[in-house]
Amino acid sequence: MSFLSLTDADREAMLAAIGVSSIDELFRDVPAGVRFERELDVPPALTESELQRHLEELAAKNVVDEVCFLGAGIYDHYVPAVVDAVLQRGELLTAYTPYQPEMSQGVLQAIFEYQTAICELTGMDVSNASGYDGTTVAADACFVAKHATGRTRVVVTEATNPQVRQVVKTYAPGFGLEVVEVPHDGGTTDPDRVRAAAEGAAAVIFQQPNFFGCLEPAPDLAAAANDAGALPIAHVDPISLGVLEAPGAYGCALAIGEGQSAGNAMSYGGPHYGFLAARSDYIRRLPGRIVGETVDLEGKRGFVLTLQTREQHIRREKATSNITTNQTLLALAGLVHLSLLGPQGLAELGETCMALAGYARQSLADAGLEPLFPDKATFKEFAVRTGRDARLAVTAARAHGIYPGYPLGRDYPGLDDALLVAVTEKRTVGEIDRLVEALSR
Amino acid sequence: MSFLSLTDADREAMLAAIGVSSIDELFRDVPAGVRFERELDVPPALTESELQRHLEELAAKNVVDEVCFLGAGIYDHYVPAVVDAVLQRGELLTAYTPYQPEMSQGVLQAIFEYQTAICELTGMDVSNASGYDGTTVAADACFVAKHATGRTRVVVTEATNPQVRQVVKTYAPGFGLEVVEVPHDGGTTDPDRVRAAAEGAAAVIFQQPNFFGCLEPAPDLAAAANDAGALPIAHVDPISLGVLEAPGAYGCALAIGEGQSAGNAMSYGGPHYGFLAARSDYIRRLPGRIVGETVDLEGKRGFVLTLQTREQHIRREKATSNITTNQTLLALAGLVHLSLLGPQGLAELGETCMALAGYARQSLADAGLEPLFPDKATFKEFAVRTGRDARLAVTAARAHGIYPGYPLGRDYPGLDDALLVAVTEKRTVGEIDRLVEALSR
Amino acid sequence: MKLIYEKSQAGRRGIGVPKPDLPVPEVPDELRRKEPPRLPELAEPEVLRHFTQLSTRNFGIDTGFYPLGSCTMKYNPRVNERVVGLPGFAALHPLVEDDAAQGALELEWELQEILREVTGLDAISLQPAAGSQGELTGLMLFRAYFADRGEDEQRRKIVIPDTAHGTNPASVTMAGYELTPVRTDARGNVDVDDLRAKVDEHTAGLMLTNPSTLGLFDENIEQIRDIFHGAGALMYYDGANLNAVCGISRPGDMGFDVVHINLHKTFSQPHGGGGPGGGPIAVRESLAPYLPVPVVTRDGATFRLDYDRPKSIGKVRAFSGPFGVFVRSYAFMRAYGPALREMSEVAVLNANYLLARLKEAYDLPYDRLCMHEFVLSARSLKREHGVTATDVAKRLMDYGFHPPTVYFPLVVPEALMIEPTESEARETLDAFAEAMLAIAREAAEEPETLKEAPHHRPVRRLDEVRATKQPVVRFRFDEHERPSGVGTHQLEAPKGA
Amino acid sequence: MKLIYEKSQAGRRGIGVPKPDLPVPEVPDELRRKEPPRLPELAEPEVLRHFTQLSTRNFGIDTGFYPLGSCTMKYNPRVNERVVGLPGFAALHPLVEDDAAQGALELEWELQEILREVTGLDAISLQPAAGSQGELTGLMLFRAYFADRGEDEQRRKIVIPDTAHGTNPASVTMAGYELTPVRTDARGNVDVDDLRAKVDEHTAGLMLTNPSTLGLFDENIEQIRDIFHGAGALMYYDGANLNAVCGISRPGDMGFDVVHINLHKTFSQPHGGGGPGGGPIAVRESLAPYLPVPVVTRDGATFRLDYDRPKSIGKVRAFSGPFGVFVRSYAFMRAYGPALREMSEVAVLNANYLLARLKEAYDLPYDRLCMHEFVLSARSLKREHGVTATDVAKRLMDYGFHPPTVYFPLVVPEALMIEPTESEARETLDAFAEAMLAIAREAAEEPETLKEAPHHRPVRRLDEVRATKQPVVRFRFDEHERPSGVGTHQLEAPKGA
Ligand SMILES: Cc1ncc(COP(=O)(O)O)c(C=O)c1O
Ligand SMILES: Cc1ncc(COP(=O)(O)O)c(C=O)c1O
Repeated sequence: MSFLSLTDADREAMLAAIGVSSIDELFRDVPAGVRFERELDVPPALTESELQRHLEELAAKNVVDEVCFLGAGIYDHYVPAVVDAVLQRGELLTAYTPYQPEMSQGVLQAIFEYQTAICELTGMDVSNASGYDGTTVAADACFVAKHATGRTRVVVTEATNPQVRQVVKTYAPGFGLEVVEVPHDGGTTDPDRVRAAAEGAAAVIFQQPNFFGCLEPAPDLAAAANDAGALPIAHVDPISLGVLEAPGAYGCALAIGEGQSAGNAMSYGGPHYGFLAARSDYIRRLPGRIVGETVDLEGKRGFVLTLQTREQHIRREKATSNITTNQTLLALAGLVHLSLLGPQGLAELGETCMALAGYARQSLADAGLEPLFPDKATFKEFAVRTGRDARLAVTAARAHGIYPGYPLGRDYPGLDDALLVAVTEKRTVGEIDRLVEALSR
Repeated sequence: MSFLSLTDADREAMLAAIGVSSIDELFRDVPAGVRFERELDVPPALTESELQRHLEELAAKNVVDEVCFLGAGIYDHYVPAVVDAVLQRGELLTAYTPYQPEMSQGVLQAIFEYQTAICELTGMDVSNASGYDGTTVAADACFVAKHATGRTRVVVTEATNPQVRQVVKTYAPGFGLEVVEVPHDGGTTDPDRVRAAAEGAAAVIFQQPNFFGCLEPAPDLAAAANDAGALPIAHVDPISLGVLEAPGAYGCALAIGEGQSAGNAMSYGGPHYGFLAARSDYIRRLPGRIVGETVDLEGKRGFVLTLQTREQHIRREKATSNITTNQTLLALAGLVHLSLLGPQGLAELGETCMALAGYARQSLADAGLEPLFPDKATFKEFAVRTGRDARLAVTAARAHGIYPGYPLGRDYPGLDDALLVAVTEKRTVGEIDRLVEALSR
Repeated sequence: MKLIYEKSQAGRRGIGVPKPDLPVPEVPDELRRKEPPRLPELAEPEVLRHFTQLSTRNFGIDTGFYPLGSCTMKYNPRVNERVVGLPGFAALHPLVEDDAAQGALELEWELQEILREVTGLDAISLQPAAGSQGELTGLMLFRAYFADRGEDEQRRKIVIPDTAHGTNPASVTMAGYELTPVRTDARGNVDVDDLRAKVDEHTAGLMLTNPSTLGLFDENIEQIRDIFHGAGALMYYDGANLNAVCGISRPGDMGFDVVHINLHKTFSQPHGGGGPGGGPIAVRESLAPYLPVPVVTRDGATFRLDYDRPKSIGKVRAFSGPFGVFVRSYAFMRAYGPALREMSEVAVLNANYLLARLKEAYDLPYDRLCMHEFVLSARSLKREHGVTATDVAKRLMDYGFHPPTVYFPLVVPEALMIEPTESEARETLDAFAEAMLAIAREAAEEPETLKEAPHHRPVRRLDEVRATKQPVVRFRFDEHERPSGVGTHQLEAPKGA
Repeated sequence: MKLIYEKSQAGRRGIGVPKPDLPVPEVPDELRRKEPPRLPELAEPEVLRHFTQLSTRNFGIDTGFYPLGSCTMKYNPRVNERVVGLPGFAALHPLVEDDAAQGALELEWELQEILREVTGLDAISLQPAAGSQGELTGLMLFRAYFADRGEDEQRRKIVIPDTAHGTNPASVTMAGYELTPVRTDARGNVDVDDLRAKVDEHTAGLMLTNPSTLGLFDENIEQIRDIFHGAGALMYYDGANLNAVCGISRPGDMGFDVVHINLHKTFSQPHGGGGPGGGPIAVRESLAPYLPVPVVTRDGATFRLDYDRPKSIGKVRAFSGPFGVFVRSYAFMRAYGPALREMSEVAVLNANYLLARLKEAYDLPYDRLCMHEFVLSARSLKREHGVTATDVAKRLMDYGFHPPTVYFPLVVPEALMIEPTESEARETLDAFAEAMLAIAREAAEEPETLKEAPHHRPVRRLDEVRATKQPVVRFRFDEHERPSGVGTHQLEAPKGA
């Protein structure tokens, strides 16, 4: 086994040093009744070339050559080559949580830089080092809000990503929280409905742009929550934040989101990273790792994990969360991508997506596929009516090499004919024209 | 342009520091008559995502999904993932020739280790740091032999790779050398013919296994050359040297070869590396970089480029070669691959190739495709008679997703029906069965 | 070194963006960004250099020995990085119809099959993103199971030994349960008498790590099983230490009903400075109906995601789980095949060898053979020379090793928790042992050298107290002060695990 | 650190090999290997660690500033590494029929088109593996051209200025020509009078680098052209310095008949510790018939390799050339597009800026604006303080910079040849300038610090003389002596270029 260094001679010498005569003897504390006595019934070992081939064969059974207009939370953005190059640096790739800061200044500084980038994007004061994904950070945010407000209800808009809502609902009973959903009105959420629901609630979660791709009246939603003493929590797409206002600028208490679109491959859903940022009021309630600046013995700047008394390894059952392993590598990818883009690049990326999506929306409308929510402004994603069960539209388009989008009927009964179409900077006018043709056939 | 750091402000400040008012002024020494006054007529700039897509489209126009039985000098061996990981380390990847040893101990030690591996493989005393490929090292070896012997003729067996022979012939006039070829007899070379041709010659170059895949009576060929006072030069496949005898063990003066099969992708023919090793007698005549061990100010071991008085930057027109940029990165890949394999792995790799090739040879014979040289032992490659123009056999097999080999008629008039079939460890019994079926249809 | 923000210069760009010749739709004014985010502005070469330089200030498995106890810092095969990047995996959108993801689903299915065999349990959810989330999910299953039986109100307590990892009690709270702590006995096993006294009809279940965080296999595991199953309670296996027992003893056979597997520990995953991980859970048939959706199922030769599970607890994460993690761990398992047992054997051999070499120089709280890791104590060094586990850890850095986990488990004072994994060569273990022995000598002869360690890292010992007292958790641009002043003394929080 | 052979242990393996269930044919006994090669025996993790550790003892562009004159150490875009690894390129066998390589051939064709435009010449051979081989190939074309005209016996001389790179005279010898050296005048141009005296009907041609290795554009290039073309001789352009003039001045327009392009310099290629490179040549129509085979040609929308070229000199390398190098350079060119001119402009701007900052502190042999590089001299430092160019170079290492090329070109004593390239930021140039100025001060104030430099590298100054006197060029296993003893004094060979 080429991952193992011990030769037969090594093994013998080591057993002798231990003072046992066989490897089996090392397991003498394992009671006979719970010993596993046969060989593991798992597929046979493969050498590296066989393994690669086997995985290539599996990969080839997936269909990735259809032009991708699927979004619904995960987007086909370009991942720059520098991102991969950085992530493949063994010193970063194969390190773990930087418990020992003097061994880990690289990772620690990178997280500090990541936290800064997330704060800048969202207009917040503090960010953690990452959560699992864009759904779990929503549950985390609820936990923060519950303890910050002492209230036991959270409000989520129906136009928020259904998976985010599902995860919040799965976590809520354990937290002692009740979840209330506010329906949308024609694709966006009515601030008055939010204001009513937020009364006595710990938090209001909404998404901007929302799951339909529409731009919510986010400042009004945040104000409605604030009016009711509930914490406004915006779920945002990092790629939109060169163009769209930062949640911190319109009064949100927390900002969360799925980081995949900045720096990560789609990878059938993971691993990605969730980000979570907050106003400084909540710093001691945040879940997960936070890196802080300090100095060494000689006064030189350095970075450490900080405010650890929030965390499970110190506070145990009183911790702000049970998280330990997080998504640092993927968050690092986000940092590298954002560093390459800079403010100007991020704004241009948003504009390019908007321009292409606008063209797609208009071209589809021209071809008779009406927008589902015609008066709403959208960012890189929008819903159209396909005039039939949208799943059939998907099948039809796929026959032409186009994966046209996500059938909203999967989550929104009554919207069975609606298809959610995402357009990233990787799409071309030619591909959009093919989409239009495929859907209007 | 994202590769450039200078902002407009930078440019202005720098021009001011230089004392000129425009970038154009920097070019004032370029006579007007030779200035290029229009914009370069080259394709427009692409952003990174566009560029990647463009190259993916080009790559997709190549056919790489046919099962590869093509060899003839370049082989479809597996390249371990660790090789790529090492080669992508920026400190090694983006460094140049280690002129400044204190900045370059990594590369220098790696080359020293590579030289050692090549010496071990070939049974020689000294190796250079690499030549361009398996053809140019043959020309280099001729240059060494000419100066070592003072003779002006070199002998090359006809069963040596045709491209090697062509390159030797292209270089020979400049070296003042005449090239004589010794024909093969039924797939291998007759030592007596070599003995006769070698009389008065500087060197005899032969290949083991030879271009037809057959095992030459290499010790006898070397003896024949030595008898005539000509330097025996063996052109060998590194992958064979766990199984086949080292040239140093049967009296060769130099050993050369194409390194691709150890550690490099086929990559449409390059970049790869040529290796060149010699008995210590020839150390001061070798072309190219050589790394040697030394000590630093404090007596600590270190490595430097050595014996540089052989080289162009010191000896200029009297140098042993004009080479400067070489193929270190690819040679490093070879070192990493050989280090992973170790002696045992290399022997097993050779045996696996032999076993599969033997199976293919037998199965083809059973299906009526006779070996071209039925009594000759072969290693991983062998020639069969296809019963028609071998190019037609290629076309026919390709229709079944098999690239069955190399038509020998391309280089050997009279062997138009012969196909050279290579079988590496990546091939499976199932694929060989498909080959047999495709060729016997 | 400088922060990337300190290298930024207005007007630089690290990557271009395609600009189609199309109008950009208007963003309503109140929704448009006013102040651009102050992201770094650097050209591409400088971005790459920055992160390359950062990497040189970090230590990973690829750099050297990393015996961080409970974290199973094993070798990350590079072929795994290659295959996870195959476009057929990396470019696959998670919401494609199942027919477009047959390869991914087959891989997930096969991974599940291997996990079932290794754990000895019946059904799998791949969804949890890490061990901690696996724990929480497992406890949610407990609740769903008891709710289905009308016992949810009654069974509110989860028993956890004092050696447990912090995530266990934290998960208990997040799941809305109450914690019942149980003691460790003199041999390092769960104190069965204490246990018996605490388990009753209010007990929902147990959470146990076996081998425990002391690196010891609980010799009374069968008794423990009988106590819980006798009380109608369930048993949760914290799989963080599965690397000790693959093919040797299976949690299902020990009586556990739910197990999480830290794929990133036992089945190799680049830890990436903190993550990603994967925390699939394996459960007994009786708990299968409650698993999160979707569940990967097989119909003959086709695979599909099943969302139609009426008793499911819901979702704990998006999609079917962190797929890239599955690719790597599956590849790792296929590289071993049935020799996964040998992997565990060598992990245990390596640990016992190191233990044998070190137990004279450091205190060994429980003098038994260990499993894949062991816990020493620097108690005597502290008493005799004032040298703490932290000092030993910091000094190890100067010898070129990553320190072990320290101050965990909490039951051992001045704990040094050492897990070499199977990946290490005997020479490495010997070199580490020599360093540990040298440090024990230094503690007596030159304790100051240890207290001021490390001496040869990019920074000297860092002041963690200051970081907590005056938190600076983001760069503040113009207002950012260059720090000055010197640290005082060190916090003794667990480091590792 | 240890050699990989010193870490080897019999019985270890770093990779497995598939073992089909088939008999292994016999190897005749006299051909079978007797003594196995003593290759390293290590498990995979240790192999990766070894080379990772080696890498940390090396300095590349990714590490920092690398102003190695004449080598054009510019940024290597990472996307190039990604695309060169696409299976459609990496897994393509060079002997497939042309229909299976249309993408590769199209890329080669497009690359040729760009090279034609940038050089202003008519036909391309991509075959040469590096600049040096391009030179030799070019001289072979000269011979073929004159042979065709019956002038080969008559024209035996190649004129080369004294500033030329060592490869030029070496190529002359290898091509079977004789060398005619020509002097440099007081402004750093070729001495036209000397030239005129030396060019006659025996002259086959000129080899010239323009800008020269002094970083100066030859102001008399039109006169030089007239001299050679007037004599019926040919002109070879050493393209090593093409980075100065892309889109600004073209060799073809200057009158050159053959040009090599060091793809790895001007068009970015990871230099890999010495190579690979690419040295395509561009030639005037009159020389096209003699180009090596195969030549890439286009028939409408299909591309093909043309072997049927009766006047071809033959082959100088296998196949059509180092294809992976073409992929990277083509990608680089496409990233710039027509802004390749801007690339050269910035390279020249950066060089002149550095020159302006340094020329007070070091001797400047030719006081002109430079092109993409410039040559200073440490002559005064040597005379006044005994500090040599080597000392300056070694001391720069302590400041974190790769030294410039030293002792080249030979016409400048104590030469320091500095080429910043376009890739560098102004801050980097400033930091380097500060270091150079500090070193000039140190030379006066504490010359010993310089003479003993470097102080902060993994090794101190190495004894190159010893390496030459007692060559140890391979590990000798059991017989290998650990070196001891201290070095004496330094060789002053050119370093760089
Ligand atoms: C014993 C133990 N249990 C649980 C966990 C939590 O696992 P994870 O980090 O995957 O969330 C860890 C490790 O962190 C552990 O060591
Ligand atoms: C001026 C000059 N000419 C020729 C060469 C030779 O080019 P190559 O290294 O590509 O063979 C070089 C560089 O090494 C050079 O600097």
